[in-house]
Parts: sequence; C-alpha cells; structure tokens
Amino acid sequence: MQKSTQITEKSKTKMRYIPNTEKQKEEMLKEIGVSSMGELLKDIPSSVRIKGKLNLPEALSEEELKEKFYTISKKNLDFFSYKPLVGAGAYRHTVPEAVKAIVSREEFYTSYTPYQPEISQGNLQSMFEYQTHISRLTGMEVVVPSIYDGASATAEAVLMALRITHKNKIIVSQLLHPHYKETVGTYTEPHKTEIIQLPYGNGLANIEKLESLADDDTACVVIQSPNFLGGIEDVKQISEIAHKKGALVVQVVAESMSLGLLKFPAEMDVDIVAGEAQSFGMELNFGGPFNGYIASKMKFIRQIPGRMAGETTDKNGKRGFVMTFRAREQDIRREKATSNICSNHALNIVVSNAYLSLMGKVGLRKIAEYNVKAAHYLYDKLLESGKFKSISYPFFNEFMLYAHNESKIEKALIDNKFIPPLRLSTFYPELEGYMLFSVTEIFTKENLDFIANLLGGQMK
Amino acid sequence: MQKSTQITEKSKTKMRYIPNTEKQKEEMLKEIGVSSMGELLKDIPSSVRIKGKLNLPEALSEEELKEKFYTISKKNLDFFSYKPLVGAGAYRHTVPEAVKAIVSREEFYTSYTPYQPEISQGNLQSMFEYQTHISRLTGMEVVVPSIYDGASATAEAVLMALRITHKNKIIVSQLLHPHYKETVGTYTEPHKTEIIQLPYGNGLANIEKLESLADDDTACVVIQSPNFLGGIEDVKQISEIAHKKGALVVQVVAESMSLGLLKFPAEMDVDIVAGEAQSFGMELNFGGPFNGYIASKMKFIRQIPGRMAGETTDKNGKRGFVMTFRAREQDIRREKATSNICSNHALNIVVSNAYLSLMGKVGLRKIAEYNVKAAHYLYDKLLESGKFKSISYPFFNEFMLYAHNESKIEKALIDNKFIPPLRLSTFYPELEGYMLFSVTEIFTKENLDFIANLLGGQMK
Amino acid sequence: MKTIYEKSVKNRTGYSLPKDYFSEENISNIIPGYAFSSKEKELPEVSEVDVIRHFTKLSKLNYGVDDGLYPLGSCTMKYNPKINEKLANLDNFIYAHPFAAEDYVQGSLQIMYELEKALKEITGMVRFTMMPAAGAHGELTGVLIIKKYFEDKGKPRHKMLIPDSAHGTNPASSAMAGFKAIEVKSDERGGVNINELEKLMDEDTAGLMLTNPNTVGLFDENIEKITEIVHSKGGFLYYDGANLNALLGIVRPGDAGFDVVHLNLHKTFSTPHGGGGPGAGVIGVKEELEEFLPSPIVGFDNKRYFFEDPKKSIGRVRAFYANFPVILKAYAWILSLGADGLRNAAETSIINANYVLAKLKKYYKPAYDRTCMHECVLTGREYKEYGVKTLDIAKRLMDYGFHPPTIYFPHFEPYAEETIMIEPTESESKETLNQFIEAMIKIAQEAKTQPEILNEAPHNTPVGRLDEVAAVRNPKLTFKGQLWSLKKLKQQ
Amino acid sequence: MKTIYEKSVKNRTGYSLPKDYFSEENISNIIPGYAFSSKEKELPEVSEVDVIRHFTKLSKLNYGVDDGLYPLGSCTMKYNPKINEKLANLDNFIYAHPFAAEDYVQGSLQIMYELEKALKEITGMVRFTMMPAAGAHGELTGVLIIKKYFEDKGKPRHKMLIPDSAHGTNPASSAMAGFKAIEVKSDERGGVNINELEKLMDEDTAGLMLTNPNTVGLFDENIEKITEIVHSKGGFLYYDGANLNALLGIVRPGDAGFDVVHLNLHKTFSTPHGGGGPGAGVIGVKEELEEFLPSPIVGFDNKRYFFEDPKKSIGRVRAFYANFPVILKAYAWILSLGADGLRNAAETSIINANYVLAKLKKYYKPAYDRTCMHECVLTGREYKEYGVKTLDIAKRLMDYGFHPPTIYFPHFEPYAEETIMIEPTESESKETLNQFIEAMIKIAQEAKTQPEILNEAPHNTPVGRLDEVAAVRNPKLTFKGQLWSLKKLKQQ
Ligand SMILES: Cc1ncc(COP(=O)(O)O)c(C=O)c1O
Ligand SMILES: Cc1ncc(COP(=O)(O)O)c(C=O)c1O
Repeated sequence: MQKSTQITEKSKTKMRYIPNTEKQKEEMLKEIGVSSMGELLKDIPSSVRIKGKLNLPEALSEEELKEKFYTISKKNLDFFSYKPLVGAGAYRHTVPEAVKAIVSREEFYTSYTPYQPEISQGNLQSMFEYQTHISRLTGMEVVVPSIYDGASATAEAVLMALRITHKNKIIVSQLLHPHYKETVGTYTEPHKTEIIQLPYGNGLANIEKLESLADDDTACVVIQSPNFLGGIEDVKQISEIAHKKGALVVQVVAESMSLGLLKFPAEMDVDIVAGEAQSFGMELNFGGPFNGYIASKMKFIRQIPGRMAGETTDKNGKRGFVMTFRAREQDIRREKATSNICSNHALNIVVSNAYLSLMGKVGLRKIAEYNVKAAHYLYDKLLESGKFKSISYPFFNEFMLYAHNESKIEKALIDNKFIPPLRLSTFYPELEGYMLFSVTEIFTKENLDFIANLLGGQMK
Repeated sequence: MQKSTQITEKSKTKMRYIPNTEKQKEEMLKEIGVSSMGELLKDIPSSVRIKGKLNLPEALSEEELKEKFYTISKKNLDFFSYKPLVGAGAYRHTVPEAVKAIVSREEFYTSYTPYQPEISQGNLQSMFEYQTHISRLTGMEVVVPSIYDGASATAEAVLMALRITHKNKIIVSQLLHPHYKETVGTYTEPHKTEIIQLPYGNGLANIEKLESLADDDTACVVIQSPNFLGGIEDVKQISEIAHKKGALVVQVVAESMSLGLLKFPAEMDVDIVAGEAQSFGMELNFGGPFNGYIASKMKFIRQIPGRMAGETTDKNGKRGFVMTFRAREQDIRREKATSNICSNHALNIVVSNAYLSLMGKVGLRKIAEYNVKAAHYLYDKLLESGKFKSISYPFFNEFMLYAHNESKIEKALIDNKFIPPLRLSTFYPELEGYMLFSVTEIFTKENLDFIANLLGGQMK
Repeated sequence: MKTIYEKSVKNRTGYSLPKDYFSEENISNIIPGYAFSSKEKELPEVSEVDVIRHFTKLSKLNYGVDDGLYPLGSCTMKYNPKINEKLANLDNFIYAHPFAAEDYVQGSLQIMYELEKALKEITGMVRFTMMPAAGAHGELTGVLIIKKYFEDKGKPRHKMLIPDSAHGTNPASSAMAGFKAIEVKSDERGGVNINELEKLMDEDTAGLMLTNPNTVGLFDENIEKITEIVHSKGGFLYYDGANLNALLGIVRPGDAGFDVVHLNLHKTFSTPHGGGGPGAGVIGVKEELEEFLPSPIVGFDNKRYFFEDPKKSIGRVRAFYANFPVILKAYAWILSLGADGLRNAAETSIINANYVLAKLKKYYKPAYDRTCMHECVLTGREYKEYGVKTLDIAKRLMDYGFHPPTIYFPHFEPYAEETIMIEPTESESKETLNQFIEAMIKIAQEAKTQPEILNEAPHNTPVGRLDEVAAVRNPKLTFKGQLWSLKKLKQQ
Repeated sequence: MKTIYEKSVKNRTGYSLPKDYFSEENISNIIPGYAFSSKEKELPEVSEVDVIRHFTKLSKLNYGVDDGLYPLGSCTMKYNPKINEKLANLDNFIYAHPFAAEDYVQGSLQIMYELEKALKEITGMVRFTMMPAAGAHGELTGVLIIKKYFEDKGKPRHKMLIPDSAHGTNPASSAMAGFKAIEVKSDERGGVNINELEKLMDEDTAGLMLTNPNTVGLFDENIEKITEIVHSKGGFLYYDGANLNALLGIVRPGDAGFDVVHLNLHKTFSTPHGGGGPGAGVIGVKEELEEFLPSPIVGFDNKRYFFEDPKKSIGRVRAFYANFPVILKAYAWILSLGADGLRNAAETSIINANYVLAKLKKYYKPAYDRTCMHECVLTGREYKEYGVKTLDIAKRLMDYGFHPPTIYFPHFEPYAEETIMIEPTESESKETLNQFIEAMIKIAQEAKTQPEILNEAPHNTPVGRLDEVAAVRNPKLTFKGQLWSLKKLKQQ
C-alpha cells in the first residue's frame, strides 16, 4: 500500500460511473445528520483500516483501458481464424449473431434473479421455454436450467443420487470427462463417498465389468455418452444392470449437440441427466461461463438442486411464470437445502433458448448429422493415409487416433491455423501417443481435405 | 445470367429471414384467389423478365459469410492500432462505448423517420435534445440536426443563401475543404451560380481580398473555420465585410470539436453554420456515414432544408415532440421544397446526442483543449528538430509543415503504426512538399514524443 | 419524460480523458482572442449512468422492426439481420481513414467493388457509384448525370417528366438539378397515361423518372411502350428503385430499358433505417452515362483495387466515398440470399401484399381493384361519412400494437386520395398479417359504431395525439430551461 | 405472451448451415442402433425474425439496472459499464479454447494474473483462485479448503459457526462441505454475540463464516475480538465478500484477520448479474491455505504466464479455469476507478444508504437504529395492523416504476423480521433516491389509508401478482402443447 494521509480528500476524483457530486454528497451527509464521512465509518476500528491508499495502477480513461486490453488480447492467438481440432468438453460450434444481439439487451444482462416475477417475465418465460427444449431433447420431465457447468452439474447429480438412495458408493466411468471426474471427487470428498472406477476398452465403457462392480450399496452409475473419447455408449444396457442392483443411472452429456441425433436418455431408462449446454450457443471463452443442466424424472423433483420456472396464473387468470419448488433452496432451507447454489449461469439460459429456437427441430438434427459426417470423413481420411492407427468404436464428433509423432502434428496444424487435438496422455497415461480429434460444423469439407493432406500426406 | 427454366421452383429454398413456408404461401395464393404465383406477375411483360436466373454466388450460411468478411477485413490495415496523423475532414476521436451500446438498441436502429410521433418519441426527443446541443455550441436558434454530411450541408446552406438573397454569386474560401468545395460546385452547377475563390496566404483566408471581391450581387461568403489547414479564421471580420455588401456569411465547421473551445459562430455574426458532426461520436468508417447539420437564425427558418423536431403537447397537455415546419419538405411541397432530402443520417443524431451528453459542458471543453495542446506540442517538437519548416498561423488541431521528403516520412510512420499526414499537394499544387498533420486526444504525449523523435531525430 | 438538460447537475461527469501531461500553458495564449471562448458551452452535466438510463428510456418510446409489423408503404421495412450489424462493425472497417493509402484499405475497396458487381447483375446496369447517401441524394446525382450528358452533347434539355404518383423526392430532385418538373397523369389502370406521355415527351425533355412497381403498388404494364416513347425522343428513363423489392430476380430494370437506376439499399437490401437513416442511394447507369458518374469509383485489375475517376464526372455530391457500413450490410444480405433467395424475397413480398389486399379490400376500397405487387394501396374514403379520417384509422392501429402504414401517399386525383399504403415485405409471417388484418377489420367496425374512439386515438401510447399546429405557431426548437439564452451568456 | 412453441410453424427455418458436400451416406449406418434416434426432436420451428421479435418482447417484460434503481439488498446492483462488455467480447478472448497451449493464451492468462494481483492488494490476501462460478461456489471452495487444512494436519474439525444473520448459502455451503452448521446469535447492536461466540468456538470448530458489513448493513465493531476468539482456538475466519462494496479502499479483510475471502465479482466489481448469473466467486487465502487451492492457478516468471498446481489442492470445482469474461470485466472496472475511485465508490455507497435510511426511518422502523454501511435494513412491521404485508409494500413499489428491495432477508428474531433491505450502491444519484424515497413514503400513507391497493399490487405490470402456491400444487414445468408427450413420440 502507498502511504498517504488524505484519503478521503483524494476520493473526490470525479468518476463517470458515480453520479453524485462532491457537493451533493456533502448535502446528503448534512441531511443524514452527520458532520462528516468519518462519522459514518465510526464503527470501523482504526486498527483494521487501511493506513495509506491502495497500491493500484492510476485510473485509466476509457480509451487507455481499451488500448490496454486490445494489446493484451493480441498476446492470444487470433483464435477466430484458428479452428480447433480439440474439443474435450469445449466445442466450437457456430453461434448465430442473433443470439448475441438478444443477450446484449440490457433487460437480460443487467437484471438479476427473478425474485419479483411480475417484472421478470422475460427471464422466467425464457427459463420455462428452455426447460421445455431440454425436456424434449432428453425426454425428462423436470429440468433445472442452470447449474454452473457440466462438471458441477454432474457433481450435484451425484449428490442428488446419494440423497435419493441413501447410499454412499458410486461407480464412475473412466471415460467420464477427467475434469468432471475430479469435480465429483471434490464434491463427494466431505461425504467420504466410495468411488469405483468403471474401466474402459475399445473406446467404450466395459459394461461386463459393471455387472461385477455394481452391488446393493451402489447409489448410482455415472456414465458419459458420448464419452470423453467421443464414443457412443449403450446406455440402455448400463441402465438395466444398474437398476437390477437398485442403483440410479446418471448420464452425463458433455456434448449436448449429440442430443440432436441420439435417442432420449429417458428412453434409455436414465434417471438423471447431467449436461453441459455450451454447444447450444456459447462461445468457448477460455472455458467459461458455460452452463450445466440437470434433468430427471418427476418423482425426484424434491431432491433436485437449483432454480426452476413453473407456469401459473395471476389474479386475473392470465398465464405467467414463477420460480417454483423453492422450498429446496438455500435461501429458504439453509443447511438443509438440496444445494448451496444461488446465482447460476442464467444468462446462458437465454443464450441456449435463443439458439435452440433458431436451430429448431430440423436444424439441430442437421447440425448433429453434419458433425457426425464431418468427423467420420476426417477419421476415414486420416486412417487411409496410413499415418495413423486406431481402434474402431462408434463415435459422435470426436475420435482418437494413434499418432506416431504428436509434436510434429501439433506444429503442422498450428502453422496452418488449426488448434491441435488433445494429447490423451494428459489424462490417460496408458494412451500415450493417442490424440483426441474433434470435428464440428465449423469445418468445411475443404478444411478437412486440407488437414487430411497435411497430416496424412506431405508431412513425414 | 444463368439459364434455367424452373425459377419459381428454385426460389423455394428455405431462408431464415423469410418466415412463410412454401405451404403457407400456397395457402395464401389460394386465399388471394389466384392459381399460382405466375398469375400475380401477369402484368409483367415476358419480354422484360429475367430469362434465366441471376448469376450470383451461391447463398452463404451465416458462418461462411462471417469467414468471408473477416478475411476481407484483414486486407485492410489493423486500423485500430494505427493512429492517424491525418484528419482533413475525418477525425479519429475517442468514442465512448456507451454511445455504441445506445445506438445498438433496436428501437433506435430498426425504426424509421418519426412519421408517427406517438410511437417515435425516442427519436423525436433525441432530435430536440441534439438541436439544443448544437444551438448551445453555435449560438444559433434553428438547427437542422441531420443533412448527409458536412459537404452536402455546406452545399445546401449555399442553396439556402441563394434562395434567401435571390442572388446567384458566392465567394468561397480556398481553404474550404476541397471535397466540400467540389460538392458546392456540383450542387450549384445547375443554377449557373458564379463561384469566386477567396485566396489564402499564411494559412488563413486573405481577408483584405474579400473587400474587393464582395459586391452587391454576392449572395454569401463561405468561410471554413478552422479551415482546411486547421487555421482559425477571424470570422467576425469576414462577417463585417460581407454584411456591408448585403451578403450572408456561411461558416463551415468541418471539425466540430473546435466548438468546444471557440466562440459561438452567432457571436461572429455568422448567418448560417454548416457543420460536420463526425467528431461527436462517429467512427471514421472509411468516410461515412458522418452527419451534417445546418444552424441558422430564426428568421431563415422557412428556407432551411431538412427535418427538425419541435416541442408541443398532446391532448392532455403532456409534453411531446413532433417533426415541425414540415411545409418546407419534399413530401409536401414536391418541386417547391427547400430540398429534396428525405432519409438523412438520423441514427447519428442519437450518436452525437449521447456523445455530447456524456462529454457535457466540461468534458467537451477539456477534449478541445487537449487537442490544441497536443497538436501544438507536436508542431513545436517537429519544428525544433529542424527537419521541418513552417509558416506560423493560429490553428486548432491540424497544422501544415513543409517536409523535405514526404515518402520517407510516410514510410517511417506506417512502419511504426501511424497513418501518415495528408500531402497537401493532392489538393493544392502550390503546396508541394507540405503535409497536413492532425492530432487529437487519441495521441498520448508519449506517442507524440515518439513521433517527434522518429521524424525529427533518427530519420535522415 | 425529462430532457437530458433537466437531468443535469453541476459538476457531474460522464467523460474520461487521457492524462494530460502537457505543460500547463494557458490555452488563451495559443488561440487568438477573436476566436477564443472564455467559457465552457452550456451542455448538460450528467454521468454515464444517467446517459445510459436516459437513452434506454427514450428507446422504449420508439417502435422498430424488431418490435413487430412496420408496414410503411414505399419504405420496405424488412428485417435487418444481426450478423450484418456485426460484420459492419469489424475494427478494421470502422477505424479505416478515408485518406489512408489504397494499399491499406484493400478490404474496404473489395467490399465496394464486389457489391457493385452484384448490383450490376441484379439490375442489368453497367456501372455504379456508391456515393449517394440516400434515395433522394441518388436521384439528384442521377438527374445531374442526365443533365450533364445533354450539356456535354451541346444540347442541354430543361424538362423532366414525373408521374403524379411519384414520390415527392422525384420532382424535388429534378428541381434541384435545374429541371422543370412536368407532371404526367396516371390512367385508370394505375399506370402512366400513355397518350399524355406521348404528348409531353419532346426533345427539350431529358427523360422520365419512373417508379416501377409504382407507388400504388402496380407494375406498369406498358413499360415497353413507355421506354420506346422516351427513348424515341432521345430521352432517358430514370428508375426510382424504392420499389425494387418486388422485382428481385424477376425483372432487371436495365433489361426493361432504364438508363439510370437508384437503389435504396436501406429498403430492398435490408440495411436498417436508423430512425430515418443513414441509408444509401447508389446509382447505376448504362454505358453512355458512365463517364459522368461522381468521382471516384472503384476499379480492380485482378490484383489490386483502386479508385478511378470518370472522365466527365459531375463531381462529388458529398465528402467521401460512400456510407460504407450500409454498402457492406447490403452486400452481406445479397450473399446470404443468393439468386434463389432474392427471388424468394420478391415473390413472398408480393404474396404477402396481395394477401392483405384480398382480406381487406372489402373494408377499405383499394385505389385500383387489381392484384398488386409488393404493396397494396387501400383507402379510408368510406369512413369519412362517419367522421373518421384516414389519420384516425392509422392512429388507432397503434392501440392494437402495430406501426401504421403510410397514409395520404400517394396522393393524386381522382384515384389516390385518403390512401393507406401497406407494404408488409417478405419478413412478415402469415400469422402476423392475420393479426394485422383482424385489427384493421375491427377498426373498420369501430369507425362505424364508435368513431370517437378513432378520433381520439391513440390511447395506449406514451403520449396521445400531438398538436402539430401548435408546434409551428409557437416554435420551440431547443430546450431553453430557466437559465439559458445566448445573450445572457455573452453578457456574463 | 405466447411461448416460442406456440409460434412454431411446420418447416419454418431459423438456421443456416454450411454446405454439406459429404457423401450421402446414411447416418444410421454410422450411429449404432441402440443410440440412433430415427426422428428429429420436437423443438419449435421458427424463423430468425420470429426469434428476434420473441426475445425482444420477452426482454421488455424484464427490468434491469439500465432501467432504473434496483436496490436489492445484498446484491449490489450497480451500473455495468458498457466498455467492459465490449472488451470481454474481443475475438481473441471469446474464441480461445481452454485446451490451447499456454503459449497461445498468454493474453487470457495475463488478465487472470493481473486481476489476482489487484485483488490481493484490495483484500490483503496472498493468493486467489478464479475458478468458483459464483459466491456460493466460492463458499464451498473456501470451506473445503479449510476442511482439507485440518485433515492434512491430521486433526479434522467438524463444525462451522454461522451467524443467524448470514446468507442462506453460508450454512448450505458448510453442509455441502460436510460441516455441521452451528448458528451464532446476533446481539442487540446487530453484531455477533461475543459471549455466545466464545462459548461455541472450540477445537472441533473449523471457524466462523462472517459477512462484514453484515446483512443488516452494519460493520461488526467487535471484529478484532471475533478474530481473536476464532484464531485462539485455531479456527479460521471466513469472509463472505458479498458486502465488500462498503469497504473498498477502507478496510482490507486480510488486515482485519480474515483467512479466506470470497468476492462476488458480479456485485462489488460491477460485472452484470445476467438475470441471475454468470458471476464469479473468486477465493483468496492467506499463506497457510495457499497449497489447498483448486488447481490450476496462474503463475508468472516475469516473461511468461503459466498454469501451476497447488501442492495439496482440494481439486477442481468445475471443468475449466474461470468465468473468464467476468474476470476481465472486474479487472477493467478496477483499472477504470483506481485506488481513489474504489474508495469513492465505497464512500458514496455508504452515503447513499444512510441517506435513504435517514429519510425513511420515520416510516419504516429500522432493524437497528444506527447509521449503516452500504445498505440499510428497514422493516414493514408497523403496517401489519393495517393488513399490509411487507410483500405488499414491495409489490406496490413496482407500480411506481422501481425494482423492490430485498424483503424478508435477513430474517432472525427478534430484530430482523419483515425486513426491507435497501442497497442503493454508488451508481444512484440523489435525484433517483429522492424519487424512491417519495414513493416509499406515499406507500406508507397508502398502507394506512388504502391498504387494498397494496394487497392487490402490482397494478401496472405485464402480469399481476402470480400464484406461487398453484405452481407447486399443479406443477407445469414445461410447455406441453396438444401434441407432445414422450410416450406418444416413442410409439410413433
Ligand atoms: C418511391 C420513393 N422514392 C424515393 C424515396 C427517397 O428515398 P430516401 O428517403 O432514401 O431519400 C422514397 C423514400 O421514401 C420513396 O419511397
Ligand atoms: C451475503 C451473501 N453471501 C453469499 C451470496 C451468494 O452469492 P452467489 O449468488 O453469487 O452464489 C449472496 C448472494 O446473494 C449474498 O448476498
């Protein structure tokens, strides 16, 4: 801290975000009935007060600020032009500008939680609509439209399963996104929950092993599909095994775009879906804010965490929406709440609502199909080249390939303005040499031909 | 054009901007009572119809479009980072982001001329407020808040002077912006107006010459101040001379920022101000849209061109605003209107209203002062270096210097991310070797020291 | 609501400035006394918070296309795509200085060049200028080109023919260009009266300014005959492109014999209207007029874009090249639709207008009882007897949540009086049109049964009907406040 | 208004897709039968125009900070600067992939690093994690860190002390972290009851979660005593930073003895609330807790920014590093204010709250009759006898154009019942506060004279008071329409 005696004097700098002038503040102090600012601060023991003044950079004008941040931003890659071949829980899909125009409306982004429904119908109806979208994508009846992200939604879904089953052991697929797995660990750690790993083979969870791992103490089986390698799991079969042992099934959907093409989780007898909606209109933003959701059967509604909207009527019978089943929440139930969650990622509800409305029934399907086609096209091309090896498994828009020389590939790609795929050894030492490719609709066929050529041909 | 027979078939492509589906259109055709689209086109002789189909690039998806335009934009310089030492009628000032947020409200940019005042009070009150701003900057009573730009506003002001005086000869300062001068020429050409050039010397108009040039046939004297060289004219003296001969004085203000610091044109007995408000919140945008304004005395109101707002009341006595003195306009008066202008640059009224409200009384003055200080600082430094020569004249934020080697200077500047000053020989052959420097508040002292060093020191 | 001046508080701040490290030299030593103002100008003093809230409130008193149907006839209030706004705001475009060397603005030049190429294909013209800032500005430019052509030939012409149905800017532009505007009557089918045209067209007449489809929404069936008459006397056919939306991909004005064309990019090509502008009124011409275009125009040698100067240019009509972002947005729109999409837009706009016409003609007698193009012109004549003016009908529509159509334009006798000109554009859905139609029918009933509701309308708007006469009688053109007068300030 | 589903029209299109040049291979050959859905999912079918208008309408049913006073106590609804939105949307930031190599994201890392540096200075803490997505998320992270500390020492503790005035997230977070939440009563001055604290604090107690100023808007005068008590038993003092706005530049929690601090960047640091989020609940700790922070955190070797892993990390609490744009906006705000500006914000917020308190205390009895910090807590108790609930008062405020304050929180006996918690923030001007005060006084009068107006309020809002009980009794959580049910779909 800088030493200075005259702080209150100095704080008289004019600031465009603070309307009241010094003169007004003095008038107000008088009307309050105190002689000085100091009198209002009298409860603060001088021992805990700042002696000097904070040691921060001098205030910047707006233009100085802009120059500073532009300059910093240029220390990043020109990411718009670098299409990522990496996904792994963060997917670059196209985001219609209409979505951005919508969430730039101050009424959406400068408001807060709809505590007062009469002047928050915009947010509330949007929550309700989005709950409907997710319900129609998953087949589930109850949808919590915003948990921070897919990882925390997964952790919350596990806690929910523990509460429902009153058991304290869970089986987690090794192909659950490693960050999600870690988050589940963090959240369950205080409860000393036993976590059993469900091993994998051939790009999918080893379902046979599940038979032997699941027992009557198992609260739930957590299975991600498409899994971290992009593999499409036979969730129904997993549900059958789990349910036989009285365990719930939590399906994690880290790439929600897959819901455009794959069966309803409900149809697979899943009990709780924990999803990440980033693909529905959110930019990558270096990893956040994304938006998690939890969807489940009606019978679990009182154990679900987080805020939901429900339809009701006003005194004249006019339809309106409110936050509902609030008795689960921390502001009412405190330590007995289903979760501590308060602020969530609400603005991204509007984002995904707008996104899914624009894409609609047909569009979402077509994009999902494009993703599948494009990913398989690249996969086939790369294998054809003979430079890569693979095991074969059904996948959505991500796949792994064994690459002889990861760093060469990375260099070739970055030199040609593509962000390289993920080295799987980062998370799976046994997958040394394997890379996880992600291909979405931002890649044209021309792009993929170029990449296939680059990695499969020229490069030695 | 491409040949094709089945156009109407092909036009059935789905398009996200066109809601009605093919099925709906067919239903509507039925309800209209025609058997086909063709029947609605029956008035169009086949001889004038397109035979094939337009030869245009295939429709792009939004993402393809975005990639295309991003790519094209990168063929421009990274202009944000290149501060321009050139102004010459187009000034880079700082634009608060609040201004941009405001004009991004759909209610402003997707509406049209406030023909229906009851649902256009936003635009109308904004016009009224901006008229007030300009009135308080110029001292004039009547303000037309939007003519396309400063050049066309100047031309319209001249036509206005011709109508008021019923004379057909004008005296135009040679230091009127050359583009404005040319525009005045284009607009007056059909009227065979005699245009006399008022010569210059020492960076200012030659006022003595005016005495001899002005006569009883002179409709007006058109004087720009600050002039094209940045020089601050003694407008009052010009007014005296002009008025003695019964001529009006049109003051052109191409750099309206100067109004933050200079006397009211009204105080200089100017009759009509023709201004360019670009400096009040508009980005350069490669030269447009900017926004012209005309301000004059009350007695000329019936000869003024363009749209104005006025205060009135509704039936309950509530204050409201309407477009007023409409009987001057083309939609009512047709060939007898004071101008043909219809759409103008209305959105920029909101821009400048927001800008001037933010800057306010003190801010605008301070910016103007900063401009003066910064420009004179660079001027002094460059002269000190001995590498430049100049004649001395009072200037605002632009000045000319004689440079020994223009192309070396240009290269040094561009290599260091500055857009070089204008070569004055472009417009004034007699000023071969002179360059016109512009310095605004986007230049820090550090920038100017760097430039002074670069051009005055190292460079040989 | 209060004006921004009424929110001003002494010493309140809405700005931020770069640090001023220059010497404390007194500015009054730099600026000559004849020009130096010793006082600040009396602008308001408000904070950024105040400004944002003020303008947010103001915005909510407005109605835009994003709020719903905006069927202003002749204005083509179509949807303004959001992506186009984004692209027009890319940094490399918005910060481009117009005096930067050509090599540094190749991107901007490419956009201008490529839009021109597309417009040439769409209209059948040979060369375009992007300079005019609006339709009327384009008209002036266009007729000046025609004028100069004749002067250049040594045979100046002095008259310009203009149908009675023309927009006011047509005669006004002609007059500004020094032509005598001669009115041509419409015939009973709504087109140009051919006989009269034949009589009026002579060798002192520079040409005819025609809107087609015209302002009653009808395609002039006699277009070939018209062309022939005008051309036979050496005149030019000027195309007012305000209504091109109906013809996209169906007719190219160039093919139909037009020699000069202006396009309102802010109408047909979807760029937003901005509360009254900026738009763009680009002008396309045939070969023989090319050399008269305003200077400069953009050329391309297959490697590099550059400016070039038409040989006998009429000169500039503004300071710089174009309303660049408008140019860009129009091009983005064309690329997003492609040939099929353009035709789809035209056809859908025609279907939409005819649908409204078909549903409403029983209630509001059309100016001409024919199918129409992209807009239909109804009239409110029948309700006069109930003491209801067309204006009342328009005002009442606001209570139903719609922006009213254009009214009292076009106006010419005996066909087009008390007109209601409805242009729904292709952006409107059948459902929206149905709601509008329903409202119009209700209003027709109200006109007969409760005319005073209409006379007093609107009822649900931020202000009621405003007194325009008082505004002229007692002009208040600026906010005065208690304190401000120029004289007082000077005395201080 | 209609839901987007009620606007759906079969085959209507709102999307555009890249050209699909891949072979026409049947997707069902690629995707295994156990997972392949043969049908599209039943989302709505609407155009871009429909969507823009739908959401524009929805937006107008909301109330935001840009619309006016939003005095929600404990939420710090301050102005959200527009420039910060712009900067957070720079392309190089928004398209940055979290798995891009460190060398490619030096800019993003620099922002995180520099914000941390500034926050360390502002709070007096030693190290921060940017990971928590909100305040509650930060709390969980913070208490998990404390928990792990004790476990690591081999002496796990099981209880956490929480004042009765604490926000609901405090006990909820403690419970999630496996602590037993023990309530500490407030004393008659509004602070922590020191005697009780002394009794409750023991060596199985991990610490105390304290909000200071607390939720009745009072600075706990006994802070030094509290610190001493908690520290003397080896416990940690957790700082709930929701109310830091009052202390910017005046007190650093670290100096006041706090060991763990969470900051709500969406409150104190001006990042917008987004209708309920995203915000950020960053956590700062003292030295001894540093090694337990979630992994990774950002380091800098004076040349290059990099991620590093705290040695004994509690592990991740989410997938990636931070809500990056929130981080950026908070930093931009700090840089725009500087040290003096921060202090100015704090002082002005305190003056504003006291001004409201002084003007309203006659009408609404304060929970504690003292001057307050940045928010004041009044009560609506006196109007109960007229049949008016605090809820009625809040609802009536909407009719006067204001967002109501927080009500019924804090809630603890006997001091804080029927509470009205008003936090004006430094963004509000005296004029706005006066308008609010006037409305509150009018409502106080109405409560006595026309209580039914309040009971029935609001009257001028898009919907009237909504039946929350019915929403639970007959839950409608999704739009059903006539056609949709999962079972039906499966059968098709
Ligand atoms: C038929 C017609 N011509 C010309 C114009 C003038 O266009 P602008 O307003 O762009 O100057 C209009 C504008 O409404 C019009 O409708
Ligand atoms: C005192 C206090 N603590 C914690 C929180 C929780 O913060 P968040 O909503 O960001 O999770 C709040 C939020 O309102 C609060 O007021």
